Amino acid sequence: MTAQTVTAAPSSPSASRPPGPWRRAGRRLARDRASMAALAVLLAVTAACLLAPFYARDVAHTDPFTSNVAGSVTIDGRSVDIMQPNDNPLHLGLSPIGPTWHASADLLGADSQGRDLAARLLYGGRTSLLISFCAAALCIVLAAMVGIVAGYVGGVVDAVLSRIMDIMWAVPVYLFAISLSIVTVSQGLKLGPVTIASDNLLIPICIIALVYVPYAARPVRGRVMTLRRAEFVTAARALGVPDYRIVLRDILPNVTGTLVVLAPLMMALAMMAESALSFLSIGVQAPGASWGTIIEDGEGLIYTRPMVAIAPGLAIVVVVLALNVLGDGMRDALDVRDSGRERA
Amino acid sequence: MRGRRFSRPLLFAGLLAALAAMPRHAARAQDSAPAGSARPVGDGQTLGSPHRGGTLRLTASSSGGTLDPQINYTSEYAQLFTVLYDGLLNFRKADDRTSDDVVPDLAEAVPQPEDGGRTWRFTLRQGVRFSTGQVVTVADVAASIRRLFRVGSPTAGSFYGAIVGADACLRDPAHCTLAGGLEVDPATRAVVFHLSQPDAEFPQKLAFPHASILPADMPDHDLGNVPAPTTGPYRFVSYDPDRGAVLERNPFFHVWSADAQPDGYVDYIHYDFGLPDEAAVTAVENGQYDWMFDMKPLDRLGELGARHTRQVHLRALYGIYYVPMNVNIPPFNNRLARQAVNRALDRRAMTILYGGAAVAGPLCTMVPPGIPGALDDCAYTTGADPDHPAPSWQGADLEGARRLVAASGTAGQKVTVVVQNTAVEMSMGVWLRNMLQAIGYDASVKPLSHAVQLGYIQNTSNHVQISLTDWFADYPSASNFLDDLFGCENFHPGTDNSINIAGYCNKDAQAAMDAAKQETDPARAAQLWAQAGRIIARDSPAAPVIRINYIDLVSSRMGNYFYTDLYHLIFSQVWVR
Amino acid sequence: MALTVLRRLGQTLFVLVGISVLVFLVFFATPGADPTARIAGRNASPETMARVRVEYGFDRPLPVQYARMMEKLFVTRDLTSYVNRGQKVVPEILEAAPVTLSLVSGAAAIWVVLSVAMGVTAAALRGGWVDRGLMMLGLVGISIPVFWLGQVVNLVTQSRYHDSWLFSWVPGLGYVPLTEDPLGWFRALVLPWLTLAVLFVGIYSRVLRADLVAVQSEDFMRTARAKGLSPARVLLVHGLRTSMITFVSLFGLDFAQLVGGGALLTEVVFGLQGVGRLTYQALSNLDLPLIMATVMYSAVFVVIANAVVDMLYLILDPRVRDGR
Amino acid sequence: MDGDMLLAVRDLTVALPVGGRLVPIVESVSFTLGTREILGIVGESGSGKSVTSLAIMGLIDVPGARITGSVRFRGRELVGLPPRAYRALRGREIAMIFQDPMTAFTPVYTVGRQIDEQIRAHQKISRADARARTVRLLGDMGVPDPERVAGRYPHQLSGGLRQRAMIAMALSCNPALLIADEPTTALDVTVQAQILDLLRVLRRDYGSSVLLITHDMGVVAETCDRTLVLYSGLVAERGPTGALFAQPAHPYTAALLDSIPPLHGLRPARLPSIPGSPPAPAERPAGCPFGPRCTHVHAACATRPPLVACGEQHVACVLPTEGHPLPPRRVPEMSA
Repeated sequence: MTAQTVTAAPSSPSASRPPGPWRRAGRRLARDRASMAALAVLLAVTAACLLAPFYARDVAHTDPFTSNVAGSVTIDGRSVDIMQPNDNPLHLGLSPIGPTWHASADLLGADSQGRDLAARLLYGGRTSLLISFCAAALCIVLAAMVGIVAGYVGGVVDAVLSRIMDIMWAVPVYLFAISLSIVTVSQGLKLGPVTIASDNLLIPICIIALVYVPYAARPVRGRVMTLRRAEFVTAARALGVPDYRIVLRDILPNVTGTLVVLAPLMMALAMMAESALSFLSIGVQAPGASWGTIIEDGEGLIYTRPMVAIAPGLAIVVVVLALNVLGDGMRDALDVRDSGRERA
Repeated sequence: MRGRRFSRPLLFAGLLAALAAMPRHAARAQDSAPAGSARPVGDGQTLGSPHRGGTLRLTASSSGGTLDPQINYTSEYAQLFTVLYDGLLNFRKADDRTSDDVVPDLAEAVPQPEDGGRTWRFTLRQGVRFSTGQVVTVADVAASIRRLFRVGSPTAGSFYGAIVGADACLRDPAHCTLAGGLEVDPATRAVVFHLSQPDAEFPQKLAFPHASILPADMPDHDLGNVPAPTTGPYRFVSYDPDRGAVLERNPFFHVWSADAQPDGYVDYIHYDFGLPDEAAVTAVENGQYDWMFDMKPLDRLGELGARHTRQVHLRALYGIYYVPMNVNIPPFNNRLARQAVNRALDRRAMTILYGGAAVAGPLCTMVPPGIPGALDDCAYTTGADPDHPAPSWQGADLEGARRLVAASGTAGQKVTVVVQNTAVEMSMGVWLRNMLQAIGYDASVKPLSHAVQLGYIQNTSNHVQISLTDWFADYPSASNFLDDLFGCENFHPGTDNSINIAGYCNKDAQAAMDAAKQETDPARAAQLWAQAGRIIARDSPAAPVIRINYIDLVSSRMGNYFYTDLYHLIFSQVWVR
Repeated sequence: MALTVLRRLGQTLFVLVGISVLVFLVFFATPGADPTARIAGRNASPETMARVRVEYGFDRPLPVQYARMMEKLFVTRDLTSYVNRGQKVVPEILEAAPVTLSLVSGAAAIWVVLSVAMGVTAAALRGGWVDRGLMMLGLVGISIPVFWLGQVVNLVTQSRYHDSWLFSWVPGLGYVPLTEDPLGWFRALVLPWLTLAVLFVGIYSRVLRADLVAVQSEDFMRTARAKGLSPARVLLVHGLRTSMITFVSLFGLDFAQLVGGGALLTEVVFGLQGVGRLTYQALSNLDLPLIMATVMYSAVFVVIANAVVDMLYLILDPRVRDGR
Repeated sequence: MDGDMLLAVRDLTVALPVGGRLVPIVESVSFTLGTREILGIVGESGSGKSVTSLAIMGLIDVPGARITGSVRFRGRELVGLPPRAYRALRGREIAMIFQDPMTAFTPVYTVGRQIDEQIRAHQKISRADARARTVRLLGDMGVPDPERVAGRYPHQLSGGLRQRAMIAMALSCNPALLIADEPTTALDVTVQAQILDLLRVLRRDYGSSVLLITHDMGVVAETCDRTLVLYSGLVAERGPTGALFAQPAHPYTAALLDSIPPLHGLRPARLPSIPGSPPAPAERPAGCPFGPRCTHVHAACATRPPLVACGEQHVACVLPTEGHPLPPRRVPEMSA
């Protein structure tokens, strides 16, 4: 945590662009042990999730998307039913097999449809990571556009955009996302000639990106407004440099720091939002899996097989925590003050 | 959490029935009491019983909508209304199969049909009073039947549309008179119905809660949260849809027929709303409530079976899950394709997905066993076909199904299964998708909100090919499964209310069903239903999946568990002391 | 002043009309949303359907329907649900509001107290292991999905360890009205409070610590120390009091969002029939009257809460009072 | 000689951690301050003036900072004094006035309340008594309508009034030593003069010694008895103001004096300024720190020159010992 001493030292004038700020930031980040650990965790989780097909096919020998309620697995040479009738006088209820701790046979147990939890966890991670990454990226691109336009053009455009942002800001984020999801989840999305099916991952990606735009756009707009008043921009405008070039050459590079710092935080937010939507069964649609849908599956088994809900939840906590730590480290390394705050 | 936590709006009344396979628990106390004697309150047949008195505490996660017994179509309130309101006829309150039978309630007897089933003549009992003290008169009866149309009861057309003059009432409810269809005579207390066509099931329909008799001065609109005066052993003290209902003894009640409306044991009934199912299970286990309405969460079943065995009651229902296939669009406009699905369906897996053999069983015919006219064999299983049915379902025949798909020439087509997004139905839907994939289709599953799905799959403009849904009988008759679900008159293209989801219409089957509906001889009617059932099974417009059981959980202090096929636990017949 | 109030009222009205029209149009554009068949009941005859259509006014043009719905919602207040026939939606919301308010207020009290304690401690011991530990704890809190935490809490307190002395006091899920049984109210809500507060404790303690550290380098903090005040007094009376201005504005925003329905995940997991859950239920049932009512409630509440925050601002920051 | 001095600073070195290692910001600074004396500490920004004053106040709280040497106040050693004892001293015996009165007051409290707070921190008196004294002090500082001013928030007051209130606060406990860190920089010229007048009056009425920190030689000339010139954290020269102004012994002092705009007469078209900028503490050269900017730099400057007596002053330059002292300046009208 070098941050404290850095902030306590006389602040360096940040208006001028010192040579190689990115490299310096990178070096500072590399020195931060917490950030490096977080990065390592993220890479490890991503790698594991990318290997999901390999695990399912060659280790667990199952298809995690096919229900296997009538199947059985072999543990230590014994064949065990995946769905086990409860041992009670009324024969009420069935429970899926619990954790076996055998990688070849339902390592973490099975879910209510008899599917291998460990394999689903890896596949679910792919979806969750993909959605949160894409949503964060899309959100930041949108936010950059909105923030730059509002901040640079100002006037009526800024007023209108800010008002819209205010309204979006006033609606609870999750309620907003849920409303959009419920409308789109039943019939997909029709955008002119293009129809996006309801089980397409683009839908949760777009929704999550959209609802978080105000959170990311606000700091960008603030930064652009300060930059617009900065000398080099005023000078460029006085010299008659066209606006798009000013934006591309002077504004954009200067807000990149803000955007880059936002990236891991937005990804963390997106992952939380995705899991919440999927938990309410309006995010990723069956038979697809994400960590949120697995938690949702597990809710029905929470009393008998809590592992089904706990494992994906832990995965979310670990990844989101790593993203937050990384975001913190990047903020310190790049010395960006006013970036969006974490919220849910 | 899907629909399971929020009890879904039970618009589709589960008036449910049971196979009385279970042994009876206790002798019925009221058998020993003299029936039909007109005595003041407190003089009911339970008087003197050591079990009389106390407060029965019930819980449900939410209220069941309007309190108007002529409009409400939920099993939650039908169960409550059965100890509050009476019709001319009623289903017998008996803890065995005889609870399927129609018995006289406010009428003195179940009439013999006259005029080939077109005329039904009743005599109103004397001396029955509403909870306001008013005597029940034939004018109240006439007004109540007319009110069915005036308030637009959901069954006004489907159940009572055969009454002469009903057409005019349906067209112009405000001026409904039923002239020519309903005649009453205050002097003889006669109530006479004239039907435009014979209806063998008219008594069942009059026993249905929508035909409850209310005072003639009830307004011509939905009563909403205002309770109507009752005739049964209890009446409302208060009602709040967000909190619950409190019932007390009806001081004007006396026992006129212990079969139709016996006296109650408990003095008070408190019905609380708002407790979610998981919490309700815990509360009943701990004795804070005596009974819960909602479905018992699947992952609590093991705990219930192991630790509360004596508090759990399992009864079969006349309720099924089935897979309707749209016979008008590809690929299921091809009979071979539909038969293939029927053949490939692994009903054992579906049973497991629903919660195991204790709560469901494989179902091979559209009419569940136990109902007159149900087929007792299975055409779609390994080693069988419609011409050589097996005695029961043996197992799924994937190979045969693949051959049928190949023969139909529909292999490789895109198929979308539309299911509700509740946990159980989603898992079944995913399973169906995998099955369709396995027999040669390019399948996907489309989950819809539970509020929307049933309307969505009915509407032909949504082009739903195949879906999954459930169905419960209003009263135990094959008509509830065959005519309702496959009758030509129940196919309304382009609307959300077209319960013939498959869009199936077969001349021969329809003829058999029409004949059966008018046949007043039960044995002959059953034959006709079986005949229609066989035609439908061969055409396979839908694949039956499972039949389901009712799981009841009661507190350890509750005695005399008393279950009827249609209304389940009878609140007036249990003990809490 | 009057002008400000008028302007705010105007804005509120604009937002309300905008949102309600949007909700209305989206609803009628959603396939399967037509409530007629659901109101009429299963297998209703076409005549019954037609009757319901007339009774509920679905045969009228959309603007008329919209106006009628608004009138029923705000003027006669007898708008009824499309799903539970006869269920009036306004009382339903009035019933749900105290639940949400209880949940959010309690959680807010917890998160304010805890986050102030954590933030101040961390700032006072900045750079040390306590600081790092507390901030990492906060980050963990931020990273836990609230619905999952709720599930785990339920698993532990309702099932696994319910019979142990530690959790035997935990009542079943659900809400107990404060007026009926204050102790029961407290017991029913204390776990939901803590669960909901975890995230915000994380956010607020981190924000507060950052603010306090930033304020530490302000000239007036140096002045305060130069006056010979104790470090605690400097930190609390001068530092914390100044940082409270940002803290309160964040708090107002979050509180409003939560009371406006943002706490739905907690409500869902703990079976609390609050506004958020009601909204979610209305949405998933596609029950337009209830959606409309809850959305309006939420919007109104957020606007009111924003106004309250502005007023608090005036009290907290003399500079704002003078319009600077 | 230090014994009867109010404040005696000896070899004060303040090292702060920068980029992972300790860098001396102020190095071996020594000076003394007598009762009722005004000592000016002059230097460019970054020369260590403020750090020196903060070190005396014990207000350097950067984690890992190291302060060595000795600061004796009334014969009592302040370096290493326990925080509690230091606190009792601060505000009561040593008070400080800060550069920008706008930011030096906590914005959310009234000025009066902040002055009351200091009084009550050191004396057990009632709220009302404290307020009465506050109002009196404000009046003494020439604040019109002091009662009303005491009830106002900092942002509601003009810069001059704020600085008067700040001085009132500093004097509220009759401190023996007042450290004024650039008290006039943020103010406009007329108010500046008033505030300096006030400081001079203070010495008379309150008997306080003043450590005046400034970058403005003009202010020093007008106000201070003695002057200490800091350059890059090191003492360049110190001595009586008159002598130092008349014949600066250090080339840096001379350069600073050349850069003062004349108070009277014609302003030159362009003030001479010192080329280059002072080295950052971490990059301070091993020899004379001013060497790189000095016109007189030569081989001997490669080793750091010790502080030597030169006339009435002490100077850290090799020129006087080498026998080439700087020539006296001709500034006839200046009198201090």
